[in-house]
Amino acid sequence: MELDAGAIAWVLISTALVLFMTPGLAFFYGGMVRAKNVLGMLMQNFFAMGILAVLWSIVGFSLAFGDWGNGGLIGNLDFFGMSGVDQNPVSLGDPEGDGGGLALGIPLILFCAYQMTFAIITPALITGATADRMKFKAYAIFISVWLILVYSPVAHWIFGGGWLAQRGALDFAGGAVVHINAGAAALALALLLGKRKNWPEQPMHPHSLPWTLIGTGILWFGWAGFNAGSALAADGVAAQALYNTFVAASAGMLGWLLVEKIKDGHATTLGAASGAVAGLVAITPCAGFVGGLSPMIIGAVTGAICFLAISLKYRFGYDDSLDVVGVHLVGGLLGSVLLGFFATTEVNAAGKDGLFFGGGSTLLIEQVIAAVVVLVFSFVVSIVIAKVIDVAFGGLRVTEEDEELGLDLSQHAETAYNS
Amino acid sequence: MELDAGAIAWVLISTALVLFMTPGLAFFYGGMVRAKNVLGMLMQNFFAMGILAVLWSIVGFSLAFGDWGNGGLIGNLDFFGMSGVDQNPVSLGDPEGDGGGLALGIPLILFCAYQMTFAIITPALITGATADRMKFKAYAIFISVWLILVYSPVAHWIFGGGWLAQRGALDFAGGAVVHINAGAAALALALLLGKRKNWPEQPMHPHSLPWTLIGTGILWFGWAGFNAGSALAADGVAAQALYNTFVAASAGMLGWLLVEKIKDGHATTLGAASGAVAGLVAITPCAGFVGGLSPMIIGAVTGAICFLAISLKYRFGYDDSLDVVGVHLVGGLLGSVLLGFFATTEVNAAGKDGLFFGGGSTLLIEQVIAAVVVLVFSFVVSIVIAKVIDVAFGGLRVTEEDEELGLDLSQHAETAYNS
Amino acid sequence: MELDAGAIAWVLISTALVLFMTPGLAFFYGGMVRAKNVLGMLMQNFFAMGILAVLWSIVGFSLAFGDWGNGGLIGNLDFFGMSGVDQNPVSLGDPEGDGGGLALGIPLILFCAYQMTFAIITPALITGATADRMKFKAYAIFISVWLILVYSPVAHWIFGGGWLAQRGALDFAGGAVVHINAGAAALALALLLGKRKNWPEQPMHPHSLPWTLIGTGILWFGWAGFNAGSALAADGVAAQALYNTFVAASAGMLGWLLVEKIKDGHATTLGAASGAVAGLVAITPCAGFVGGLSPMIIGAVTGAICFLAISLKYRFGYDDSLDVVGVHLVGGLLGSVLLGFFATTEVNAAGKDGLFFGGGSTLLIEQVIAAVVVLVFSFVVSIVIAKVIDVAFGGLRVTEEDEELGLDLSQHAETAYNS
Amino acid sequence: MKLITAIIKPHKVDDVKDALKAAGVQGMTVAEVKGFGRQGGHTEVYRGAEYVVDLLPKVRLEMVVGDDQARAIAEVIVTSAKTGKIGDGKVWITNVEELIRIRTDERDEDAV
Amino acid sequence: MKLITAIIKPHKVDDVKDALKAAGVQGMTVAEVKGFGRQGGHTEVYRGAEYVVDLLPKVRLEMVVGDDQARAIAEVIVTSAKTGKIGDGKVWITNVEELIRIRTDERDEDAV
Amino acid sequence: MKLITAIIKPHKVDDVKDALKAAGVQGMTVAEVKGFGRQGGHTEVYRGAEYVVDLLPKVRLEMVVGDDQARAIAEVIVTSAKTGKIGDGKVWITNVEELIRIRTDERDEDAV
Ligand SMILES: Nc1ncnc2c1ncn2[C@@H]1O[C@H](COP(=O)(O)OP(=O)(O)O)[C@@H](O)[C@H]1O
Ligand SMILES: Nc1ncnc2c1ncn2[C@@H]1O[C@H](COP(=O)(O)OP(=O)(O)O)[C@@H](O)[C@H]1O
Ligand SMILES: Nc1ncnc2c1ncn2[C@@H]1O[C@H](COP(=O)(O)OP(=O)(O)O)[C@@H](O)[C@H]1O
Repeated sequence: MELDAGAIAWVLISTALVLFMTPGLAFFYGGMVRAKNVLGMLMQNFFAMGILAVLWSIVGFSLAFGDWGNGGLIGNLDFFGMSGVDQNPVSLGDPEGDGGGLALGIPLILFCAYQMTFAIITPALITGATADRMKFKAYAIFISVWLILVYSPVAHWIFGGGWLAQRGALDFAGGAVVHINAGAAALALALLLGKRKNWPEQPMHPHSLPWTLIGTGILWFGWAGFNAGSALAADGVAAQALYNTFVAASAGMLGWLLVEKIKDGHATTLGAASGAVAGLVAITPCAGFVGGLSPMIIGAVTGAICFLAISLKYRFGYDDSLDVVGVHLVGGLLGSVLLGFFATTEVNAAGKDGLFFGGGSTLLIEQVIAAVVVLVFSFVVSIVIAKVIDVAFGGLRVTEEDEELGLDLSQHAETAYNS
Repeated sequence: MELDAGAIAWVLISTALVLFMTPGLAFFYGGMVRAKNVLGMLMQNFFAMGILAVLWSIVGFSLAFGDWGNGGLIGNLDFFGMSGVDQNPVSLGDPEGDGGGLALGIPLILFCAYQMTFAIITPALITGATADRMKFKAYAIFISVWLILVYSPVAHWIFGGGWLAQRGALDFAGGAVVHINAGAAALALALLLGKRKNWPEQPMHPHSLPWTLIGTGILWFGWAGFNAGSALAADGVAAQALYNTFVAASAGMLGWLLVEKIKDGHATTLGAASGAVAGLVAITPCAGFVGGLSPMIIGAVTGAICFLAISLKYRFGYDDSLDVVGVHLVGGLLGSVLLGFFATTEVNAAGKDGLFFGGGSTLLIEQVIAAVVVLVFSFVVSIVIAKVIDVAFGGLRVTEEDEELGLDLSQHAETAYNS
Repeated sequence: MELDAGAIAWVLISTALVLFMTPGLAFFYGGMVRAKNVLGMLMQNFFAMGILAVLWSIVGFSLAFGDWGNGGLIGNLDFFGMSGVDQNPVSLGDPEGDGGGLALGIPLILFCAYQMTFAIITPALITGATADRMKFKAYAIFISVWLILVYSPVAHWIFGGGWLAQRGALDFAGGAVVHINAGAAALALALLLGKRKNWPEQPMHPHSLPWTLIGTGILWFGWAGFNAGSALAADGVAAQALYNTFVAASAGMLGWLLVEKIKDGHATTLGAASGAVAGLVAITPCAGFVGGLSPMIIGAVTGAICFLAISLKYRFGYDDSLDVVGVHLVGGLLGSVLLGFFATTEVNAAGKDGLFFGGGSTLLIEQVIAAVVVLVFSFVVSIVIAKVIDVAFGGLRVTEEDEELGLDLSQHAETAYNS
Repeated sequence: MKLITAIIKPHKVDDVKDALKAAGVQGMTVAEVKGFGRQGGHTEVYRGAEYVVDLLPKVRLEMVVGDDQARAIAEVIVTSAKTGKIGDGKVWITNVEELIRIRTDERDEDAV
Repeated sequence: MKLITAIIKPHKVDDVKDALKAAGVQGMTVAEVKGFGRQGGHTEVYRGAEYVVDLLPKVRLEMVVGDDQARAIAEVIVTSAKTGKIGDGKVWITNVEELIRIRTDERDEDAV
Repeated sequence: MKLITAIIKPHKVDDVKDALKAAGVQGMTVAEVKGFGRQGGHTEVYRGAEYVVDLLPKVRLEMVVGDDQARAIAEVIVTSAKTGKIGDGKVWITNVEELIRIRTDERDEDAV
């Protein structure tokens, strides 16, 4: 394929949009923690933008997309240290031949940059579960190792034409690769770290919901690049994905608020933000594969169920502080599985038909398999990584005094607000 | 027309930009209210992103753009429930034939999504007039009904090739459809709701001008998509519209600050923000139809006049809390009418020539007619809708205790800031 | 060249992105000052968006780009008052002939708008050095005159095909034109204004690091438009520039944090933000001319050195309040000079080969010359302008009482935060 | 001299200040505080978790006044801060042994 | 009546409030303050400049109580606020001459 | 013991703190407050509406000290907080009946 200026323009800005989502996430989460921990949260997210871009460039991209379409655990080192990542159009695997492959109208370097922004935000999602108590050093090591041992392989299996993709699983923009993946790791860390001191007896109110809301706005905006950008072209599928993304967020908000209003008596601002994000999570795998009213249904159902899912942590007693499990893991699972029902080739010839659109249960089964595989793999490997860090690098969790003092002072020698 | 990747890329990002404006507006307004009402304000705006996207998809888009070019009150239900809103290039009305029509190089689903973002922000603009005292429930019902009964018809008359467009009125990106429309509804609600308690005797300082300023930044940025996106192509007109938009905002700021400095002795930060927004409002109808120094003049004049217009509320005693009338209604009127002077076909062959560019008063008269029609229609129907809600759904306004407590606690059971 | 919709789409959004950077800068700086001066800082930046867009349109653009490629001090007045700045493709100088010139697939009006956003942010960068003590009036005059007497000529010399470009200096997106230029002026003003009262004896903590962080996020995001937009096309070079920009920011953060951690014992949030910005500054001149791991090296080296450079102000005793010299001047110098080592025509045929890529020292020498010329010119002329304002317009600096009271109240009659 | 301390509702600050000015009070110090009392609190909900918040926003005024004015001024505060609804607050008087105006070194009644 | 003022660690507020409620205290006023004391401070670093911050977040409680309850309530605060680590804070008692409940004009012990 | 309360200008906090440290004061509590006084206020303008703001930022210090030190320490504050310009603030002294250090249960002069 030749370079296509329209496609390039769209993926350029999409890359910037997804990059911008990580600051958005930082504030979405940062508003929810207490004032003494806000810099800790912001720093974890911004630091992800630092270290992960570098690691992705050096090795992650190659592990995920080197040897495109191999059915094994991981790619290869062909692109190690950015070698061969040039301005020619993407042509991975064997696009012309029988083996399948990926040919795009955008330069390989742009594809690498675009995927880099996904590799940044996925580990960053985890920070919501470890809020207020994880050592910065342990965090830094964890996400670095996780990028290599968890993110890159999983990206290879699905985005890199690997075995899950070959079996027939669909994932337009990362329901499994991003959300289930990060959500499972978040659960693992929440369990290993244990609860925040005095949780849940003492209330830990969000210190600034306006931060959370501006983070939500940025995430919503950036998700246009995340989902519609995943079309990797400026075409009808990208347009469909954009519409689906926005309407699913809206419906997610309404689903969440409806159940919240019934159950708690109030429609809250935090609920509106959370529901929108839940809808965005669920539509992520589906964005370019569904049409009509399906995105609205997917969003609304997910918004409602995620609201119910966040109470699981009280039932089971793990401190998933900012509900990464309840929103990203559950939302990612719902989106991936619902795609098995709602996918239609009318919207995207490169997709499949789901159960409701005459495709039988084939796709649904593959969606469930992919979801479970990613969940289990990420959960198990995350536990192992964290345990090793715990033992070998002096612990995962800050001391009790440091937790009381707050991460801002204890980890970064700063305070967020002064006069 | 065939799909054009450059146009698609530009309208994709423009859609995202306009979507992002509503959070921007939320903070622009949210910073101006007192701390106990900030979540109420943010919630109203974010909720608009939820409910209106869904209603637009189901019925609003069809009412506005179904049966393109019919000269009646409203479109039809051809696109009800997203039916037929697909990835084919926009071809509405009879673009090839004599009847006129709209043919674009972008998919219909993208056009629907782009227009959806306008349908969200227009009702959201009203929140600035009802600040601090409107029940959330009444608000939610109001904007839902207003979308159907006011926004969709007006959009049909102008953007949908309806009777005002056929008469010859120009409105590039919504001077009448968006700003006069919302501004008139804002006036209606401000009158019906009555004044905030203790206004204007007690000062109600903005609780955080930095929020207002970041909102201004987001609005300014997003307005690129609003105005230049309205070219619906990546061409010279879009480029002209972008330049015009930015320079009008700048000139609007200078116009406002100059008069403010002379009258009050200070050039204020809030004045800079307000003047820029006034300039942006005024250039909205004109963006793709004027050139040279015209956008600068339009911006500067509007900035100066809007500064004077905000004092009307003290004279007439209505509590347009955050000056939606002074900025959006007055600014929208000015922009729409000034277009009758400054429009030139040198900039856009699809436009007209205004009074200063050899076109006589024809356009000017149509601009005035369109402005007045939209103003009156929106004002009257808004009054009716609000009155019905008042009687049938338990009132528009919160109780005195709830107003004192603040909307955040009374409507949403939340507080914005904690330690 | 004909208009190219893909290129137009990309430059349209790039223009909006760069415009958005100035609010980003406002908050990056605004978070670092004390609460009583935050509006002063925000206002200076927003006001730059007002006055400079107008002046650029009227005369600046013409001075910089009129008579493209003339080797003298400055352009001409061909484009005065936007005359001739139309929707035709950019064709400046003699693109077909021997004299060289600039032919682009975007309209001239878009090129003017894009360059306008650079003309806004460059003077705005200076505000970090003059924080908390410069009169608003003096500031307003200073940046207006500076735009004409410093920015426009320097832009002409390099971006306008002038003598420095003709000698062979490279500057992809403004290492010299923007960062060295603004940094030198910042140093001049910091020296002339003198220290803030009680600096450095009394600590002047950032009043809100979250503002600084959100500013950083916006700057990082917008820099995509700044650097990759400078390709002025949606092509491979733009893609390369985007990747380089993001990875240099990341590496800049790591470089800074590493040295900070070693020297001060902590990796701080402000350090992460500062390092990222340092990396972005350094990659600015290089973005479209380097490849492979070079952007990472350039970013990391600059991050580390800028951290060391910010302590210069304590050694020499000038109060460069928010480190414009340490970050923008030093970072701009490093980027410009390192380009002499790392440039390669493999990445951009229109570029040159640096010392490490077989090009010998020719480019390096030209880079040094351009850097020194811009530094000296800007420094000297800035001193002269400021001195004249000091004498003729009632002083540069606010009174001691006003400084104590804060700029918000004394200059703008506002307070940033209320309840 | 006496120190009068008053805890009042935030929206009454302007009324009280005006009344005090009218009564000749020339200086006071004001702080934003939270009050716990009979007024009870309200419920906040964050992602399904309900919290009873029993600390409500109040404003604390303190002013040193001459011995003979203390009672009268306390009455002024009581009158102007009263809404009659629960949570109106308290006023109390303590004894001050010495007062100094920093600027002038004036003492006691001269320093008020 | 007596005014009890207590400076305590922020994370002890809920414990102290609960203990006071249990001890029958019906009202108090709470403020966020900063404390300077033996506890020392911590170092903050901004772009390479180190600052010792010796003002730490504390919470200030004040409550007017009946003469006879004062000592007992002070003990309740001391017990419930204690962590045994430096920086726990202080409690002090001063005399109150008069107390008024704004809402009802009740005085002194009735107004507590 | 005595309780010294001082209202001072915000930018004088560091000077006063240093002077107090030098004078042997080992603890105090600091709050951000607003002051109303002779200093008057300033005008703020929001969208053409002018407001006179007569509450200015001040800092409130309080420290309990031994009976015999009280006057000397008050003088230290006065000296170090003085700028000679209007609005410098006040210092006042009240009597403290009992002081307890929470950490150790030490009382009175021992607890200072
Ligand atoms: N004993 C007390 N000591 C100090 N402050 C008190 C005391 N009792 C009440 N307050 C303050 O007065 C406020 C109002 O008291 P509350 O009991 O709610 O209502 P009311 O004053 O109408 O009886 C409280 O929020 C608290 O700030
Ligand atoms: N003399 C004092 N007067 C008023 N407040 C004091 C005094 N001494 C200490 N404090 C307050 O008590 C807090 C704790 O005191 P500190 O000396 O750090 O520890 P400890 O109370 O354990 O001796 C201080 O931060 C300050 O707020
Ligand atoms: N009678 C008072 N009681 C308590 N605080 C006072 C009193 N008078 C003044 N203050 C405080 O002292 C500050 C300075 O007082 P002001 O009258 O402005 O100047 P000066 O202290 O120079 O006479 C005020 O802002 C207020 O906080």
